[in-house]
Amino acid sequence: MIGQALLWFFAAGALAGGVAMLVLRHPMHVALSLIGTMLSLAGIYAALGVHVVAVFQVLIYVGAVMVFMVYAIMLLDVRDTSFTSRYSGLLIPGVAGLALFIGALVYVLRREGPVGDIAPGATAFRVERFSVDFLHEYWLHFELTSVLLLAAVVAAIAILKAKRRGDG
Amino acid sequence: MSEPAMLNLVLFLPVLGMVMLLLVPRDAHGTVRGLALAVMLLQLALTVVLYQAFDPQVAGLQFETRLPWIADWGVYYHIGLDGLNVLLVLLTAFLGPLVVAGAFSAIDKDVKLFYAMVFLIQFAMLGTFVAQDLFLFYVFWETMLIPMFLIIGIWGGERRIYATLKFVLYTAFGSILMLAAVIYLVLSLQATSGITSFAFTDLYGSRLPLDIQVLLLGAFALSFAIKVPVVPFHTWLPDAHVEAPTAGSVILAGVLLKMGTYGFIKLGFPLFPDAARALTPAVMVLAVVSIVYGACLALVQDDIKKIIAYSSISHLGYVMLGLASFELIGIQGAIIQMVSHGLTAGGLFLMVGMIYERCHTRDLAAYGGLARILPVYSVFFMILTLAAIGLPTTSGFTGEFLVLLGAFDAAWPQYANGAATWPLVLACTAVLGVVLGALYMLRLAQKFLFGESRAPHAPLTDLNLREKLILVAIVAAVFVLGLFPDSFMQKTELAAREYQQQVLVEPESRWVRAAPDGGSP
Amino acid sequence: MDNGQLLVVLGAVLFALGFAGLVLRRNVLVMLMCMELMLNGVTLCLVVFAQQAASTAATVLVFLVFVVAAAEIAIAVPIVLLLARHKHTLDLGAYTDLKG
Amino acid sequence: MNAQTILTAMLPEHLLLVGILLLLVLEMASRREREFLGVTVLVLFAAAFAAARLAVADYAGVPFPGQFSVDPAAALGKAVLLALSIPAVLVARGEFGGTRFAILLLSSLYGACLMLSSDSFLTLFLGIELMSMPVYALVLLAMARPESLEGALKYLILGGAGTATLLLGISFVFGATGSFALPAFAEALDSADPIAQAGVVLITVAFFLKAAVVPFHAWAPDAYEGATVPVTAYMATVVKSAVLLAAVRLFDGAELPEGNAALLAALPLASMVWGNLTAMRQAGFRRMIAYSSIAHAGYLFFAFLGPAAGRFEAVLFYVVAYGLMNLLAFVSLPAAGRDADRDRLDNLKGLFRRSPYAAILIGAAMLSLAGIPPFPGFVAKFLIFRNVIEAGYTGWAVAGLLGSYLGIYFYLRVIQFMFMSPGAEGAAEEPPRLAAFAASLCCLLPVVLLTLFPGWVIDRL
Amino acid sequence: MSNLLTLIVVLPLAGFLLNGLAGNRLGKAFVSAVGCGLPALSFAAAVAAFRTLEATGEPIVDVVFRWALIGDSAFEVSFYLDRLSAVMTLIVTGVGSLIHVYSTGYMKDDASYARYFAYLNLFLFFMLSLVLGRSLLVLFVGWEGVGLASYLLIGFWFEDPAKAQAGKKAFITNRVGDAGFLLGMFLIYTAVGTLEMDRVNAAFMGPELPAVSASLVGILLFIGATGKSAQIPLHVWLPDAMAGPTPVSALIHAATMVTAGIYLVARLSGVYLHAPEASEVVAVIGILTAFFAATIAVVQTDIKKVLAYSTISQLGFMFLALGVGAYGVAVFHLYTHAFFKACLFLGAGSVIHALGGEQDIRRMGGLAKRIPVTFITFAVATAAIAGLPPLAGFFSKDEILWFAFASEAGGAPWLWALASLTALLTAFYMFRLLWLTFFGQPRMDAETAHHIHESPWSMTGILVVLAFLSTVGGFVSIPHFLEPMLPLPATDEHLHHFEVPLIVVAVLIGLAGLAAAAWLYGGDASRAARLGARFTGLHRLLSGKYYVDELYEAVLGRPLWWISDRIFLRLGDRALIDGTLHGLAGVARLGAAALARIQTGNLHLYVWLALIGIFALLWWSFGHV
Repeated sequence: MIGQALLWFFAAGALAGGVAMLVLRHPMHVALSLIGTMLSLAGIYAALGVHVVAVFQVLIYVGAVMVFMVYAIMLLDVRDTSFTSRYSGLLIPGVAGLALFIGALVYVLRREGPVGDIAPGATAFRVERFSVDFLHEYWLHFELTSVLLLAAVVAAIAILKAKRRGDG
Repeated sequence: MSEPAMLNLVLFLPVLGMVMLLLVPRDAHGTVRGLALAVMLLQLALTVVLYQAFDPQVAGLQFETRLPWIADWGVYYHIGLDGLNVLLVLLTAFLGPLVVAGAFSAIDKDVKLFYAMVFLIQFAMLGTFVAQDLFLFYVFWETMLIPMFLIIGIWGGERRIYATLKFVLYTAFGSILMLAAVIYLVLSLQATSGITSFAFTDLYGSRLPLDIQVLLLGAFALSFAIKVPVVPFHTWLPDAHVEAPTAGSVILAGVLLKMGTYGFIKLGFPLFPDAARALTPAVMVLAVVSIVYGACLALVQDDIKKIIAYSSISHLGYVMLGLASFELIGIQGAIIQMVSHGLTAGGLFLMVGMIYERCHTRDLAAYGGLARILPVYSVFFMILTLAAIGLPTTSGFTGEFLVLLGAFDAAWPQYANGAATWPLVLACTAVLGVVLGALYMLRLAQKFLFGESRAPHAPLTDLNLREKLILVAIVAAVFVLGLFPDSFMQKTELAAREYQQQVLVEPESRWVRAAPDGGSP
Repeated sequence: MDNGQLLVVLGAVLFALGFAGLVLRRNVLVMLMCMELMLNGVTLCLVVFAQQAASTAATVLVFLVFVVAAAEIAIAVPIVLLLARHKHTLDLGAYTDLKG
Repeated sequence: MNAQTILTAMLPEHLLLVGILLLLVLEMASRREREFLGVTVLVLFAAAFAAARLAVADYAGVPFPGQFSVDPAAALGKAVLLALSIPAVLVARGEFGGTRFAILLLSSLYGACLMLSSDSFLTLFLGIELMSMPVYALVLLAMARPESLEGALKYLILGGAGTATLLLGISFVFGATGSFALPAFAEALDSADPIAQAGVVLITVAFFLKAAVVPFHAWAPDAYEGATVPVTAYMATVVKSAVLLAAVRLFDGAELPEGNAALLAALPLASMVWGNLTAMRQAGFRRMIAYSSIAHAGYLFFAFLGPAAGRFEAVLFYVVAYGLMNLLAFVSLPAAGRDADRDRLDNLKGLFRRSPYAAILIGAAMLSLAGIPPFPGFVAKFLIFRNVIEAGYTGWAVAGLLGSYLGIYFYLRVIQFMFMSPGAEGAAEEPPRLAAFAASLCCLLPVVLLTLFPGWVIDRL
Repeated sequence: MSNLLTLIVVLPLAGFLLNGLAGNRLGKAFVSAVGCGLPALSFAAAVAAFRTLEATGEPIVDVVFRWALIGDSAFEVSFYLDRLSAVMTLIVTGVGSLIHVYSTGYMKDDASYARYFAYLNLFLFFMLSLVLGRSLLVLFVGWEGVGLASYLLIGFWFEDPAKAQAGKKAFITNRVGDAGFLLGMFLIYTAVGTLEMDRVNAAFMGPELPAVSASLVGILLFIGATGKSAQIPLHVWLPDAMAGPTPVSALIHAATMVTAGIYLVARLSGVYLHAPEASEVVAVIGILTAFFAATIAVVQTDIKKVLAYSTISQLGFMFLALGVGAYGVAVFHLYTHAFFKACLFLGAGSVIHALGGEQDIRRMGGLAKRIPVTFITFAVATAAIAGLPPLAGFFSKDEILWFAFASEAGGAPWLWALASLTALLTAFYMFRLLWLTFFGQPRMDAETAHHIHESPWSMTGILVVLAFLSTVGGFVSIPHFLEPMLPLPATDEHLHHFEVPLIVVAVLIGLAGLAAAAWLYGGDASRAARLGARFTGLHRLLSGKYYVDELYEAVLGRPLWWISDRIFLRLGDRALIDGTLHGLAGVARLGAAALARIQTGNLHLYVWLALIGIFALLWWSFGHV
């Protein structure tokens, strides 16, 4: 029961955060609400018993990505048109599109899908198993992620160097 | 040299010419021209030899070459001469040197590219005629667009861009639909009889249900009709002719337009006999409409080139009429008429080009009484005019007479036994077209050669030796074809009869009678 | 509607919200965060399905998604920085030099 | 999964990796930015050769069961992609970070290769990401123009959205079938389960987006214009080809159910029309090519209407013809002071007078892209539409052909500029650079081959 | 020698080629030698051929070459000489040669001397192949060929647009007839399977008729004949054709070419014998043409125009004869007419020559003493055409009248009556011409009057010869000579007692015409003027030639032009076809603009498009699950 309640709570939180992101003006607030969403998602994962993911969620997202974002926001917190008027010219069409899209997705998912019930706290698997599998079956992807990150790093460097040339 | 090899040589000689042109420096115009002329003459010589070697007694292909090209799809490099294309090949080779020589003085910009393009189009045209494989045919057919596009677009008149784009887009539209039809046809052969082949002989005599046949023939016919051109698909022709340089007009009128009629006789009708029989009325009507319509329009033009352009529409209407009569005489007449029109229209365009080089205008109103100023020129012009009118002893007469006789011969019995009256009406209308022909051509000669003498650029020099030689060649051909057509028609006789059989008689083909619900693959 | 479906729907909705955010919000940084939101929605779905199928693969994919997200941000933010320096604004509406 | 298999099967990828590392070292070691060219080309040649070798040897190996496998088709695809990227590299100038450019290019290619032999969505996903992420950076490497930034950003955001969509689709398919193996897609394609269907749709959309199919195409023109010539060439040819080939692998063996046919016909048809029409009024070469590439994406996806057996052949041949011709055009573009000027179509006016051979090559490329015989573009188009009709979708085929007809005009327009317009004043007559010449050569030879002996090539697909 | 006929035909052709290609370089002497020599030679050859024909009695056939063999139908170029074609050949070559000689004098000072003779020889060549051709095809070749020659010769002085225009008019009008001719030819071919005229006749004479209405064939061919022989409704070109040099008018537009129609009908008598309706049409058209042409001739003031209309009228007589089945008689009149009409034209030419180009008879008069030879010959010929015995015209015209009256193949009193009336008119306007030209006060200005001189012997000599022929020609009974192949129609027994009275009437008619002309135009011709004043309306109508030209222009010419220009060119080509195309192009351009406008560069919009796209696809796929 507790778990169920938590699940509901976190779900509500995530949704609230998501909605807040679209309505809040200041990027910083948006960032905070995103962080809120992420944390509540992490909560959901934990409640579902997928602690690995929950941990990653907190570490990578909140710990790395969002911090980076917040830095960026603080770095160039220019109060410009995007601040005074937060919405693009496509407010109505956008909202309409959103509604339709959500409608479609819900329409898909409300059907009796393969998705069975899952009890909160159900223990799918633990960290050990994950790590074992990861390093046995999926070490290819492990390698690949390294290539990916390498490429990303080079890309970042390239961009910054390009900037220098662009200025000069 | 074995004869198939020789046909290949004739076909690829222009390509050789292009390669040789690559080696010539860009501004050595003299060398370029000489080289071009030499190659063309050589080609003509070889073609004449081939023509002599062509045996009229043998039905089917001669000098055949068949090599796998895209084996997976049953596409072959398959060429050969038969009665239908032999005369046209000869015509093409005959006009080649004249075009080249005719452009000596007219083209002084990008000479090298020009002759390269002339070679290219020569290659494409010959290829279209000798191809015996639908895919190959299509490739050559489309390849013709490129050089013509450039020839009109680079060396043409003021509105050349408009004209050339119009030409290409018009023709390309037809070809696109034809492509779909080609694919569909081949696949349905595959489906009904399990053979994957693009060979004409395999595809002939399709036995698809009538409605599908009509659609397919429609697609083919549209593409051909645009090339011919049959009214109402003709409006590209006047613009193209007027804007094109002389050489372009000559190639266009001399050979390119024949592609359409050749397509009908070689592909359109034999491929879909049932549809052909079903659509004959429409074709004949369009043919006669073209005859009259073209003539009427030629009557009210003031641009010399336009007059000749519209007259082409009218003359090719006769060809269509002959082809659709499915009478041996009419078919033979149509073939002769194709060649004849190639000669007369080509010659007239050359002559217009010659006067244009001297006076830089094609406006009929600017001229008069040239018979006094340029007697020699006028004589040639008069002869070609009369040939275009179809005066006896000229090639024009041979063609028109046989076509009309054939059409009438086909029409009368139907009328006599009360089957149908319209063919007779059409035939008679076509005969009246003869009057219109005289009307507009004589109007041209009238304003152009007679009346008090005036010309934009006096004094004018009469024809020089080069021009005389060109015209003598054409005029000689015109009379030979008018007086002694027999030997030529002997060469085509068998093929013409075969064509007639293919359409009228239930064909012997590889096709299994397709299911009535449609031979859709 | 049981938990599984609820959560999947939630994930889908988050995805949709993120997507819509790309349309609605002017601020480029906000748009980047909306992309993150989309990815989060996806991971939620993945996790739920993984739970239900009890497979590691999904979790691995989730892990990969995290990495990719991080990488994308790592590239995106510098670009935004440069743009901001050139245009002196974060308003996407200003970035319309390329058009037609 | 013994090391032997891993080494041989992944030889091309490994070579690319080696190249990347070498270049990293170079990057650290030297300041001058020119040596990268040799190394890169060498690596690419090696990798391409290795892939081709595998293909010829009919090698099939499964280093990572269920994740990564190599079959001759995949190897051939890789060989084509790697080979196609060589000219693009050759025309790359040192003016923007040479080494970094090379590294990014190689890693992107690495991703492309990964896609072609992926067996599971995980690998596929990583491949796509690895392929596109470096390109985001490549687009803005020409920081001489701020537009590059804009293009990169647009590409990045839409690409990111695409990735997310792909993932959602994957997760739906996974939810429906409980598996990440590629065949799950085919399974979902047939299943009536709405979630599976939604998954299929979303994955397809992701591919459409990466291949720039209407209405997911909007990033392409801006990104193409923002990028420099070599990068545009790379995007227009290699990236698109990789996506399409991956799509073939994704749909592998799955005949389209009647219902789903329109899914792959309607939008491609739309993008043919859209791309061809919009290309008519472009003033920039790259932008025009972008729209034309949108249209070509349409033709390519038509291939999926055809019988499953013929898809790979059709797509691969088309990709080869199309890629070669695009590259030929790009590498023959006349050089100009600023990269932006080089792009203007006006810059092509009277090109024939200035450098005839460049003009002729570009002209040939345009005609081939327009699908006019005897150029390979025609055979490719023929092959695709033949398959479509063979599958019975005659109506769609006719519509597609008509759509392709719309395209003829703007290709001819380019030729018109080059041959029929008076030269642009002050257009500098400059000697062709060696690299560019080499590049055009290694496009030209295959083109000639394709033109004269398409049959020979098709036999070997 | 076997191919004598070919020789007859080819000799003039050689003359044409020589004169045409080399004439200008080789000088007038050479030109005249060739130009007159070769026709003379071919006349000789004709005589020789005639002799052999008479000797053997068998038609001579001379196959030259095969023009075409298609399937089993062969078209041969071959010549055929029987009595009919023999007569024609002799006339053509004989009169032709004479006129050539005359021309040497008449055209002496013309710049394009060589061109003139080249054309003239060309004409002979075609005319002979027309006459000698065995198959309709060859005949048609000649038929169109003489049309060409006449076109070239009418427009000989082409700097004058009017003259060139006249040539064009002649050609076009003939073309109209030729269309009918072609159709008739095709019909014969489909019915009989051959175009060789002796076979065609045989087929129609044969036991079972071909499965085609002979009348239809007849009428179609007759349409061709009306064109060539200037009968209603295609008669309009002949008067204008007088624009050509006078000898040409004599040769082509009086003696030979225009009679081709008569020859055609006579040649295919086999068909017409079985075509009563066609024959009736021929007769009626003939007599009407004869009458109306005569009425017009009465008021003409141009000496050549008068002769032209009289030619039309005389041709009408011949067709009348053909129509009532008296083919031989028609040929007889053709033959006599060739002499006296040639003589008249050449005489007129001599007059014009004397007056330095003046053609208007109102500015002539009193020439009798100044140019006696011309006068006498002219007078003789006039008497001949007026049908005064014992001149040639008397015999032929009398026979025509008789058969028009009594022939059982369509003869009728009203035909006779109208014909006689026409004869009266003929006599009248001819003598009017004679009077106005040669008698009364000289009306030309002094300058011209001073220069009047008799023509050189080369011209007068010819006049004398022709005058002589038109005097004695009548005594050669052509009908009797042709009887074996062109039998005369049976005549009604009960009418035989009318024969003698009719002859008397005919003579009286001739004299009446003479008297009337003398009375009206004698003295100062004031009576004529008063008469004209009395019937102004009629006078205007006649001198307006019944306004046929204007009618045609209004009914055919202008509408054709209007339709071509407005309907076909402006509406059809420009508005409809090109309009549609440009419209489509415009649509494409607009579409392109619209689509490009969507590419605003605003990323929000792009993403929104993608969003909608996804939604649409999802929604669509639900529909198809």
